[in-house]
Amino acid sequence: MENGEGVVKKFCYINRKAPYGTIYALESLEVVLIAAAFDQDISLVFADDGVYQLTKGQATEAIGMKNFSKTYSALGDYDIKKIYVEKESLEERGLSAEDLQALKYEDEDDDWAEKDSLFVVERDELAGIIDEQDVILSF
Amino acid sequence: MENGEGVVKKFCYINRKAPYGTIYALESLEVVLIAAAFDQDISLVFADDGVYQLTKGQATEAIGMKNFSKTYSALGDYDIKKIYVEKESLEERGLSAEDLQALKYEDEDDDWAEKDSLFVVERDELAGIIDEQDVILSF
Amino acid sequence: MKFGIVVNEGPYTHQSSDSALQFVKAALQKGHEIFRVFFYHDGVNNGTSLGVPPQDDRNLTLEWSGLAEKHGLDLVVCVAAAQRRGILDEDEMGRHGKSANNLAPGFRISGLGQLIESGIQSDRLVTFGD
Amino acid sequence: MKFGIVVNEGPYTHQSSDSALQFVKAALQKGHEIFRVFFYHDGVNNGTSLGVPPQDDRNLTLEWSGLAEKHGLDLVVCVAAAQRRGILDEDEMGRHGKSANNLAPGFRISGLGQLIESGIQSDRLVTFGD
Amino acid sequence: MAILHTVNKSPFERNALESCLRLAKAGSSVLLFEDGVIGAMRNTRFSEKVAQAMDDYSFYVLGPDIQARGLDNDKVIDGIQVVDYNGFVDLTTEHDTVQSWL
Amino acid sequence: MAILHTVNKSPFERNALESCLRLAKAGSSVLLFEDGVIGAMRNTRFSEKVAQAMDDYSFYVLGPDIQARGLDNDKVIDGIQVVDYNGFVDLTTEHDTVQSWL
Repeated sequence: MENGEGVVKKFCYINRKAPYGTIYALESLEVVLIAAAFDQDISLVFADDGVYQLTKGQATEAIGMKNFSKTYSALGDYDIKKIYVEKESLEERGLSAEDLQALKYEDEDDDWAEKDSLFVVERDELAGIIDEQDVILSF
Repeated sequence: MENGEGVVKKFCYINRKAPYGTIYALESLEVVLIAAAFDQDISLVFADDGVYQLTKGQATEAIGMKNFSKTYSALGDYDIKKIYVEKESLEERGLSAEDLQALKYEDEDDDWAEKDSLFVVERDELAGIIDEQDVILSF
Repeated sequence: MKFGIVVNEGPYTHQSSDSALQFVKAALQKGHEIFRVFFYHDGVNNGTSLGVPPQDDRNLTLEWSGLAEKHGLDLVVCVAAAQRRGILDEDEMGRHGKSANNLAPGFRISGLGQLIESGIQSDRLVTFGD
Repeated sequence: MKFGIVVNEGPYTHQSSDSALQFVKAALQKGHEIFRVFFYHDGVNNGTSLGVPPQDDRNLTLEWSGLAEKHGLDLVVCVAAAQRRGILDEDEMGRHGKSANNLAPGFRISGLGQLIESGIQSDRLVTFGD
Repeated sequence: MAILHTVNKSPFERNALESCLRLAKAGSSVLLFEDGVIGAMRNTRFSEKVAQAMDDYSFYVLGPDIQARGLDNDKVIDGIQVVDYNGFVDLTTEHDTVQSWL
Repeated sequence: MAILHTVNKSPFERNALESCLRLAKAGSSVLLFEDGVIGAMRNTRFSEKVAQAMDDYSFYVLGPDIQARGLDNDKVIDGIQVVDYNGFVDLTTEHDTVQSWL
């Protein structure tokens, strides 16, 4: 990897926009997939309308746009396993974890057991997670 | 003029964005100046953050952008004399008519007397004005 | 009925070009006439001939060009907005001493008067933007 | 201190390119280093060589190019975002069989890894967008 | 002489829907599309406000944009009519003027 | 380990300032610039909310963006510090991380 001699920083990607209305969700995902190749400590945050990016059952045929929602379920294969969704953002939108895709990863340290990578966290906890980051990219 | 054989429509230009943060205010003004050459019935509406477009004393040197606020005072020369500002939008922002440029036109039917072209109107009246329009362009 | 369409944002970044395209297709299918599609603000970027979207995605400029060819649509890019943003046809390239032009087939560059005319001549003006 | 700068919107439409430019000028004047300016999303449109803004207005692309020349700035345009939006250098033009290229002097096209690297190498990453 | 007002932004993100409901005259119609469809869904922080506004306006929402966002036509607020692009076109012809709250 | 949060949108138009104040940890700083400067002004619908947030955060506002919009440094909420671009740069170096609420 072409990074700075073993430096590991906490990188956080904050997603606050609904998918399809703007390209930010898709182009954020493109950054994250590239970022996975660098040995950094990655967290993803979905808050505000960003929670709609993770909904199940997105169907884009009728709007003529590419459906990229399946890519989220591949994040585990990229070793991205800290995906935080703000609980209050879900609630304000009448959504719950059941409306979202189940995101998993296989834990190589635990005989490749499948584990959850998506965590619904409360506002205060999320604020704490954001506050610990070294580099934050916002979409 | 290249319009449709004497058709006169009510054209309304609604401005809801602050100036400089985005280009919509400037490019709206560019449309209005061209529109003035067509013999149509023109109204301008400033509501929400659009009211900041008309503030006095804009100074853009330090942000490196062109100050286009003086153009509003030239609208009278283009025979644009129905400029409506929503009163409630001003109030919510702690602004009053005194914070805005005084926009005038010279009335050719009244010995070129200088008259106000800016009207601060209440919400309900403004809703009525918008409702009467044939063509609305929104910026 | 006769429609004027206004597209205020560039392709891909906002949904407006997609929405406008779907609307225009539906209107044409219903037998309506599209008097003109006017591209303003960042909408002028829909007229670039240099876009290369991913192969598995739609190509919005090609879709507009194709629709223009098939239905004789008048796709007008605002000259002032286009100059600011680097969309030029051959004429404009020459006038400004630039080394390249990038206006896609089926689009033409013209003035804001074409937008006003669209408002006058069309039965309905429908705007798609951010 | 070493700064990474990210510009997410095109010139003129949003203030972000202006704000980034003013920030970079101030940082340089204070003796800081700009590790890289990365243009993403519509920000890639800052790299067009074909823009012709009104004579009494600033020319943002020229300002970035000038700053790059004077201070050796590394101005990187994201290749994936640029392809979608029609910003191509000569290489990309050839690769995609396009008739023109429009990348302004001082800009180069590269991948998203350059953004991540910017985050790793810089002491501070500052993003300007919509 | 009724206007079709269109709103393409989420009420959580922008003030477009709020401004529309403030300045659209009673008797007008409102079409929610693109990210604006979020405003048509039940059980959100804005549902009640929209439901109340239905006393004054006829509401429509674009189905294709609901489905794209993984939402469900069945969860649209009662009384809001779901249309497709053909319906969008029909709405514009059935009204005299279209105002886009950008 | 404090973060500098930047907000460049008007609180009247977008939810960026609201989200920032919801998710920024107490002790952080907030810089308002571009259209975000509107949130720093006295006597607006949002002034009281911002004034209250000053218990938890240090607020700064970019002067050049205030003047561009015809607003007055004297009308900035008491306790919000007006800075120029040099001050903006200094704020980024004095904090460990910069988070832009886009």
